[in-house]
Amino acid sequence: MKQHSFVQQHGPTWQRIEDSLAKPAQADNSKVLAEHYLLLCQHLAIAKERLYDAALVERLNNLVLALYRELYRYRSETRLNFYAFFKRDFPLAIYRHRYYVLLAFLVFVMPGLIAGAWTYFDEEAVYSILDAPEVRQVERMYDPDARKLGREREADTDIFMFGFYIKNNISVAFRCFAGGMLVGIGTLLVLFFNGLFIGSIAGHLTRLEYVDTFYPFVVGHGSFELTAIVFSGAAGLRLGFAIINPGQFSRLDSLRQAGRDVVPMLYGIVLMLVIAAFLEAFWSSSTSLSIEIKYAVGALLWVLVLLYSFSGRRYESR
Amino acid sequence: MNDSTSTTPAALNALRDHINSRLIGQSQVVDQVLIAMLAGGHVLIEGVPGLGKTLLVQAMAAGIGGKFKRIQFTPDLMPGDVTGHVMFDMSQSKFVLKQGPVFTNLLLADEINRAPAKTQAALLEVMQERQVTLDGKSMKVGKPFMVLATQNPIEQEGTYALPEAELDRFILKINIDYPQAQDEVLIATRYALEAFGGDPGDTRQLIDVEAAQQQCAAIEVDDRVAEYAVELVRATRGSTLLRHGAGPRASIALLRCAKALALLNGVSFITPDDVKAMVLPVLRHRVILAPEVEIDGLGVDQVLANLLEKVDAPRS
Amino acid sequence: MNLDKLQINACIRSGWQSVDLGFLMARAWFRPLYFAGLLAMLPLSAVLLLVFWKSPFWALAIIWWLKPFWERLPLFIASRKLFDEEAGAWSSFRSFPLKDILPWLLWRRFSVQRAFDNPVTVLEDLRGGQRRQRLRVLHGKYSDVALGNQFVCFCFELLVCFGIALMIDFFTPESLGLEVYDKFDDLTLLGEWMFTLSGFMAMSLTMPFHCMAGFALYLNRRIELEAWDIEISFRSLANRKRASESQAAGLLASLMLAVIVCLAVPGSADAAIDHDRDSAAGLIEEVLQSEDFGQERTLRKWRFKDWSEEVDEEAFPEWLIEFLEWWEENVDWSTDFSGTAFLLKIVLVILFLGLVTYLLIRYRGPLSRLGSGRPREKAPAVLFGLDVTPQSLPPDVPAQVMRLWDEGGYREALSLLYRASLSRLIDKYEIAFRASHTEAECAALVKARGIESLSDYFWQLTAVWRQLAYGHRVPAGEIIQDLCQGWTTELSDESK
Amino acid sequence: MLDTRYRVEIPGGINLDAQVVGPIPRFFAFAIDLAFRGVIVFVLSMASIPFGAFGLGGGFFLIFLFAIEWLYPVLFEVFWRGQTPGKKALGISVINDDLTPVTLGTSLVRNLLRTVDFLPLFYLAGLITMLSNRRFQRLGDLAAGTLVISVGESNRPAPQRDLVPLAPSTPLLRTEQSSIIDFLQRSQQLSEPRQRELASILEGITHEKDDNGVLQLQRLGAWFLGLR
Repeated sequence: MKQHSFVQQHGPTWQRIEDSLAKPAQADNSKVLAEHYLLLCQHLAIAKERLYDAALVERLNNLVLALYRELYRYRSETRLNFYAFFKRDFPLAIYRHRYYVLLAFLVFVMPGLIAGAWTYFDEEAVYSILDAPEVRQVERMYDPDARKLGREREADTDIFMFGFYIKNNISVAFRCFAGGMLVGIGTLLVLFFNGLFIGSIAGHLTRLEYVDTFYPFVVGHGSFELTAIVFSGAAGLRLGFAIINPGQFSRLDSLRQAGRDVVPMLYGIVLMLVIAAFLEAFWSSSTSLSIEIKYAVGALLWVLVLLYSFSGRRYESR
Repeated sequence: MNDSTSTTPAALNALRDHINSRLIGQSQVVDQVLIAMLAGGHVLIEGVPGLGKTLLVQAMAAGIGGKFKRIQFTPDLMPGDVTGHVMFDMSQSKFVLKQGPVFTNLLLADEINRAPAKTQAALLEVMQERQVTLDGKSMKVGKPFMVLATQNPIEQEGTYALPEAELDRFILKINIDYPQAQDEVLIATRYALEAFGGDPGDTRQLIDVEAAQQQCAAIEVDDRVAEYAVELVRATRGSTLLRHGAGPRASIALLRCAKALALLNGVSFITPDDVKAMVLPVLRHRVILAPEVEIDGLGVDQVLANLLEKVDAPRS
Repeated sequence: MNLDKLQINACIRSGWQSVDLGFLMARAWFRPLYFAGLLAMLPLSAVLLLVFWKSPFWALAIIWWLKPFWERLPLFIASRKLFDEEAGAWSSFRSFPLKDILPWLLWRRFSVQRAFDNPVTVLEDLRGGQRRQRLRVLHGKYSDVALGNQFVCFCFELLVCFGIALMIDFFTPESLGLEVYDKFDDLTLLGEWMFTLSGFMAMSLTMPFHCMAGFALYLNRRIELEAWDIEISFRSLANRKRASESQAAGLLASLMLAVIVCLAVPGSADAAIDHDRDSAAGLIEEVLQSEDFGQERTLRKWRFKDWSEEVDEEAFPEWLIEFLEWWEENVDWSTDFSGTAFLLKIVLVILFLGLVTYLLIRYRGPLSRLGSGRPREKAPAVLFGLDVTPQSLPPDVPAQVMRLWDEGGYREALSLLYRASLSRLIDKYEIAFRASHTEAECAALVKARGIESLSDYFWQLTAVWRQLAYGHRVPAGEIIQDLCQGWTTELSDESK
Repeated sequence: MLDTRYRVEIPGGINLDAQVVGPIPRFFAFAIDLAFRGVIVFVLSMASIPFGAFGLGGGFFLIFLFAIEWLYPVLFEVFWRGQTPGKKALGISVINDDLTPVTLGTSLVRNLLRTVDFLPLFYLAGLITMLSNRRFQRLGDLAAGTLVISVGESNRPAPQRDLVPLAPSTPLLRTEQSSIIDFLQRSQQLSEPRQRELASILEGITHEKDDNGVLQLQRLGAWFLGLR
């Protein structure tokens, strides 16, 4: 068949398909799409084989490309199965990255413990880690005397703090993950310094005996937040390690594989951090609840989070 | 359970032990090869090179008191190199027959998928008919006759896939894998001690294969078990996971192998368990996965195991 | 010019795609282009830097101003590379084109499409009116892309410059005591030198990309206007024809072709693109006379919109306006938000709780099984075609079995015993048999429960059952009695 | 042969071509997005001030700021066929490197890793990585296995003029036929001297000179095209 009659015969069909693609996608026309796709693949193959005009081949090529993308939108994971994700995918991803989690945990916690102990025993130590204004601000925040004078925090302030925590804390976790691309060094630095700051603040406040204001505040949301930061560190380290030691893959393939592997962790981390921000703004800040209740709930949350996060092992063999 | 029918089970055990003492850490493979032998079929072995396939055939040939030959299949191997030629002898000035390597009892066809289709077909024809026609004369190959063909899963380039219809001629497909770590240590230390090439080992005949095959054929099959076997094979046909289910020949092969397994276990009848145990090796080369399943990375064994779950065990 | 050796895929592209192709060209030939640019820049720049050593920014400014001059060498080399010809940096440097440089350094320095226009001067060597006409044809399309290229490459240059400066600053050990800023936060001389050097490096690094993007755009326009791709295939077709007509004649022809090609590629720059420059002038003249070219122009202007008819009174629905009015009256905007905020806080908390409840309800089925580890399947009522529900069993199983046995219903008796055992195992030990399990698999499941006496017993029962059912061998009566005994101790209600 | 083409074999045994997109169009797309985001942020900040900068309004403003910072590209790419508004304006789109649409996962990885591409200042790392591979992938693209391709309008073949088709006197190869068709279809864009020049190359086939040669070639093209 010559090109002219080919175009004459199929041109209207192509036009129709092009028009239908321009419209927003209908609900479930995947069957029609598949038919169009197969038809157009055949036309493209014919056009290429018979060396038809470059413009015609390009048009068909673009049409097949558009159909192909449309066709595969249906398998897209935007239809996330929440149940399977929470039950299996997220804990399993954590289990598979357990060594990275362990490393991230150590890098995060060890400086924290050391800095905590140091600031606890040495009055001046905190100033070599944090600026004086920062220290003063933290002290003011958790000063029990100030607390007693103040009333319950206003609701609108709670919402402000919710936004504030979402913006800052989740961004820290994301940067911690992204730092993995710098062969993991960025991740290690973020983990190390965050551990250091948190540890030194805790140590310092404990030394000042602000125990009853500080710990009840952090214990609740800390379960989600600290764990999520460790997980995002693990995800970042996975990327970094994939670059350092690609094994039998090329560096690029290894990196890409790592990128795909950590995706479930990223979803989980985002959700954990949103929950943490919610708790931090609306629960942790509440002063009307007794300290005992806060400790109890905090402990419960910790147990639940840890049990859940490390429940991935049994899915491994499947 | 241990109602031995005759001395055959004992002899079989001796043969099995003999081979296992030569080929370490592959007792499952040995069992399956013996089953194929008892069922009078040929086997296709898939696995990376260097796992002692030659050793297996060598030891087995010794145990059954038969001859063995090995053909390395290459892209330039001609059909005549397998079956034999008719040549003109100048000194006697007449045609003489030169028999090919198929005239033996055990034939190891190494890397069968490297040869072109024509050569494969020649071998498969011999497997089916157990005779070779040379210069118009039919000649029987050895009796018993069994082919152990191997193919290499990793090197798929430069190979000719076996045609689907021909794959059916193999009663079993055995996947041979690396041995367990401790077995591997044992192998390494043993072969480090021995001289290169190893010692031929015991060459005493341990079993009369034909008698054993007859005994195998005489194993009792309850109707329900036969029905079960047929049901299993039929389950592969309707499945959307498979592009191509197993043919009727598969049911026969399944029952024959189950019988051989029963005989190997020293039992005079077969149970659904025997049938189920043989499903994977009997069926795995007779079905073809649907393309989308292949894309998903599922293996044949997984899909078959999945299908088995859907077939009810026999009713009493 | 030998189009057969063209190194790019000659097809028509959009403007942006040609710019991308230019970046690919710069990537592929980066080393020669970069060093060519550097070679051109270095001698004069060194002198300038020495002269202005106390205020290096002046030197940098002059070097920057001379960019059209530096760009010629990379462009020239690229035009050779394009046809897979080798052009050594040094030999090209010697034949370095100085033509028409003054306008480029004076008023044309302000051109915003320099990279696009450069090849006309450097490679085609057109000046004055010819050049203008040529440009008008070229600019018929893609002048926006050329402008974009200029702008973005300038941004990239700044970016690279500051990036390098930052890196230098970052990696200079503080112990050297080098101060980039003085106490008034102005740059010190050292700082000025740092920025000058990084600016110089940035310029030389981005130059190949900028030039090549413009060059590719120029090439694309020429492919469009002159159909190079068609010429390539026409030439090979003509060659084939000639070769097939006569071997000897073909040889001669190819020899001649070789001679022509050799002649067509003189060493001087101006012939790199246009082998027949003399005819080009006339050609362009003709081009411009033709109807399709040169004359057509589209002008666009901004003008004020006529507002009078456009105001749409119905833009806001009535209720929204009412609501906003109500809101304004009732809520004090300036001071008090705690009420609204409290309301919103409640809404947020309710939304959260609602989400949790929804998820709980949505997945209540799977969730209820969370505690028990693996999902428990409904106990099968029929296994191996045997009814295994507790209701189907007689009250006293052993007695019933013995009675059937004595009546000669061996099979029924043993079947009942096996069935009763399965039923009890399902019921009492919650073993999840499935219909596809064979006897040995059932026995293995029982064994997995870890109760040794039970699994021994069940294994024994299975063996006897299999012999009878499949092997058709009737066991001795004592065995059945033993089994019944065992059933009582292991599986009946009285057993532990 | 240098080309911006990226070729993937898709199910169906067909090679599909896409044109990869380099830094310059992506710069503009990003700039448009940046402006767009700037406007959103500005409007939001204005709208939130009456609700209290450190209270309700501020809180929601921060949440939106977060969403715009991190989720803006992700949401657009996943739900708008791989295009943010800026990419749409430039006719480019993000796609997985097997030419399937970006998923939530790949888009998330790609966009979270912007943080590293941004280093040390304003996407310098991203620019350098883009220029160091043939597909113009930045670090985030490399890790996520995505790339940016152009999805612009394709060229339509030009309408045909009335020509009397001419059967060739000698057999021609497929490639040669298609180049003659090309000549026919693009001759409107070519100057007449250039047409004559091109036609003169094939004098051996048309046996005609100058304008007649051009006409002859076009008639041949019409024949090959199948105009009857």
